[in-house]
Amino acid sequence: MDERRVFTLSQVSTAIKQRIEEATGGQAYWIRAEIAGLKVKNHAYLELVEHKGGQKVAVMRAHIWNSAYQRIRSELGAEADNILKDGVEVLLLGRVDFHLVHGLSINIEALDLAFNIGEMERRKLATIRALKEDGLYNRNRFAPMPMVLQRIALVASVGSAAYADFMQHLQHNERGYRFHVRVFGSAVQGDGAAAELRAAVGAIDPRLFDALVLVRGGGSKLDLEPFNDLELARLVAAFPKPVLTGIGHDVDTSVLDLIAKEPHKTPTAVADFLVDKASGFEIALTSMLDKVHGLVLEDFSMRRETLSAYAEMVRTRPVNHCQLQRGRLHTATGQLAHRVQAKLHTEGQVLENHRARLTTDPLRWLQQVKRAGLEELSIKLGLVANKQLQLVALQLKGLRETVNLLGPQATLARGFSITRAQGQAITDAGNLRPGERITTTLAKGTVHSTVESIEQHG
Amino acid sequence: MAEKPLTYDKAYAELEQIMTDLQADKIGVDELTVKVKRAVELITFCSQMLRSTEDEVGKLVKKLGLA
Amino acid sequence: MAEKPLTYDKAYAELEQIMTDLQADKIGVDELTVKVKRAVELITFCSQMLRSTEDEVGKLVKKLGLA
Amino acid sequence: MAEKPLTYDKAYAELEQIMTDLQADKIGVDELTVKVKRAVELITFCSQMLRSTEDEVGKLVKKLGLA
Amino acid sequence: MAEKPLTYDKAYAELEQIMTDLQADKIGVDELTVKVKRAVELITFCSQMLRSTEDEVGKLVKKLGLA
Amino acid sequence: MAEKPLTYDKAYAELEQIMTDLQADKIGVDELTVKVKRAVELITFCSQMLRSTEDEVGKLVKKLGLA
Amino acid sequence: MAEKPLTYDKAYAELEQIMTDLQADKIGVDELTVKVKRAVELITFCSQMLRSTEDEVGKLVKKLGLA
Repeated sequence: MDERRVFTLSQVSTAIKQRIEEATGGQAYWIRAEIAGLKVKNHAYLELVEHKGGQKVAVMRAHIWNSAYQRIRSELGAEADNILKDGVEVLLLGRVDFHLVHGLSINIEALDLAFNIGEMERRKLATIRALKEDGLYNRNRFAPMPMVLQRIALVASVGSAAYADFMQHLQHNERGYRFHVRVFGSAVQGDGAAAELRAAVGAIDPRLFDALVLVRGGGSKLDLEPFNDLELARLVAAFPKPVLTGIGHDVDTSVLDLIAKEPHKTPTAVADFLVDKASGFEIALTSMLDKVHGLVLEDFSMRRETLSAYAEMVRTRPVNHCQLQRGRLHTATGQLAHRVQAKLHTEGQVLENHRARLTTDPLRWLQQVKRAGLEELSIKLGLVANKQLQLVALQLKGLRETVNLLGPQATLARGFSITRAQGQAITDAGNLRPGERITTTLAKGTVHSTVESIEQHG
Repeated sequence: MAEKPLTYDKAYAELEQIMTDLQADKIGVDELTVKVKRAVELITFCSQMLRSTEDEVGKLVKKLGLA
Repeated sequence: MAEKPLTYDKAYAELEQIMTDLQADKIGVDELTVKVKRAVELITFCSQMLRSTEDEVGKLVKKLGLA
Repeated sequence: MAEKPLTYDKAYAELEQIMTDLQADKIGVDELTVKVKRAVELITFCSQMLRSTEDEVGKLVKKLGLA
Repeated sequence: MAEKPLTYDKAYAELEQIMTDLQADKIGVDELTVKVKRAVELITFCSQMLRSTEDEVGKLVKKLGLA
Repeated sequence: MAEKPLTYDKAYAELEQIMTDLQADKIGVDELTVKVKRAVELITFCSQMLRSTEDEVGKLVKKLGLA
Repeated sequence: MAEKPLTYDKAYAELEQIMTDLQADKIGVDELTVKVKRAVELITFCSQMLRSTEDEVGKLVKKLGLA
């Protein structure tokens, strides 16, 4: 057991301290950890914890010396209380400090505010993403906006300045509008605010109200945290009436501001909006009436113009019409005389024509047709009579020649002769006796002889 | 020459009869002579009638020219 | 000259008939003189009728000129 | 001149008929004088009718000028 | 002047008919005076109608000025 | 003036019809007086209606100004 | 006109309709007064509603007869 080397506790502690100092070289490290068990008595003492899957995987004591604490608080400003509290994860600059008496502890020298804000933004974005995935992100923006929002469900911290400002502005508006406000009280910051807000919104019957108004007084950036709450945001986005926010932060906007139908900076602004809306409505109505009146007047003046144009027409048209008719009558009168005269003139000419023909035609007819015919007949009569007479003369002449030819004289001339006895022409010799006296007639002269002998022929 | 109221037409008719007889060789020489004589008489009568008619017609027609 | 109520038209018709007969060799010499005489009469009648008609018409027409 | 109620139109129609007949030689010489006489009467009648009508119409129309 | 209920339009139509007939020579000389007389009557009637209408309309229209 | 329940619109419609007829010279002289009389009545009626309506509307609108 | 619960939006829509009708010349003069009266009523109603407390609203609606 003698080989056994025994160290005093301080030797060991000193050796560990030396080893740690050798390892760290007195250097400060950025460490990410959650604050727990924070106590501030002059200096601040706390534990840093790391969770993983709900289990603590590392714990270490830490402290902030008073001077550093004061500096850090002033650096965090309004956010100091939001960050320097249990359960907040922070990014800290610290040195590992091993105290022989107090043991291992992290000496926190600075906190990175941007880390916390960034974290909040990250959570905010996650909430937005979740709302979008649910289809809720734009839901309230599509809620129909009535022309007047008079019945108001107000979610606010009763007694807060924000509440008072809102009520004051709303109820004492210049134009005397009445708003019917029902308050649903709720804490609006700090732990549990989100839950209270959820409960308040959940209690509202949307059918009874025109709008849901959420107001909060001013606060730090991280005070907005409850208004980024996913569950609250879901309720608000799904609210069927318009949601108006006056959550009061100059620079940043909460998730509720993003999904609300009407985000305003301050409660006062919300109140003004409501009053302005009512007033705008009333003005719109009045101006509409003015327009209606104007249109009526315009319409009437047009009608008056038409009526007076009609009156003018009534004044002039009939007169013109009568004048036109008078002109036509005048023309007719002229035409009447003219046409009658023309007619009489034509008749007169026809008569004149007949008269002229009558003075010439019958005489001409008598002379040319009748007298000429008669004369022609006269001539013809002479001709025809003469012709007849000549024909008869010819006939007579022919007869005379024939008689001459047929008469005995012609036969005698050819040498024949006629023998007569006792005045009788003898054609048969047998009728004669010798010695008888006969006469023979020749063409020229007569012979007296006595018959000597007779010879019978045939 | 003409007996009582011998007219041209009667004369001419007789003449024509004689001519027919003559042409029919039925007539003996003695009769023939008589007939011929009559025919000549008739022809002469007719001739004279014709001439006087011509004269008369001529006068009538001439009168017309003055009408 | 004209017998009872001889008119121009009757006279003219008779005249035309005579002319037709004359031209048709139907008339014996004895009738010829008679017909020609009648024709002359008729022509003369018609002529006078024409003249008197002309005169009368002329007078009537003259009156027209003054009407 | 005109018999009973002779009108211009009747008179004119008769006149035209006469003129047409005259031109168509439908009127014999015997009728001629009568027809011409009638025609002269008719023309005279028509002429007077025209004149009196003119006068009357003239008066009527003159009256209008003052109407 | 007019018989029973003569109106301007009827009168004018009748007048126009007369004028048309006149131009178309549809009116004989006998009718002429009667027609012209009627036309004059009609024109006179129409003229008076026009005058009285003008007067009446004038009075009515004067009333308008005060409306 | 108007008979039973004459309204502006009825009156105006009637007036327009008369005016259209007037402008188209569809109204004869006979009707003219009657139509003009009616037109004058209608114009007067419409004018008065316009004025009284205007007054009434004016009062109503003024009343609101104080509301 | 409006059914049971007259709302601001309905009132406004009705008023707009009246405007549109007026602008479209759809309203005769007779209807016009009625419409304008209605417009005044609507505005009066809205004005009073805007200024009345929750308790008064029911009474007001009843009173105005617009419900």
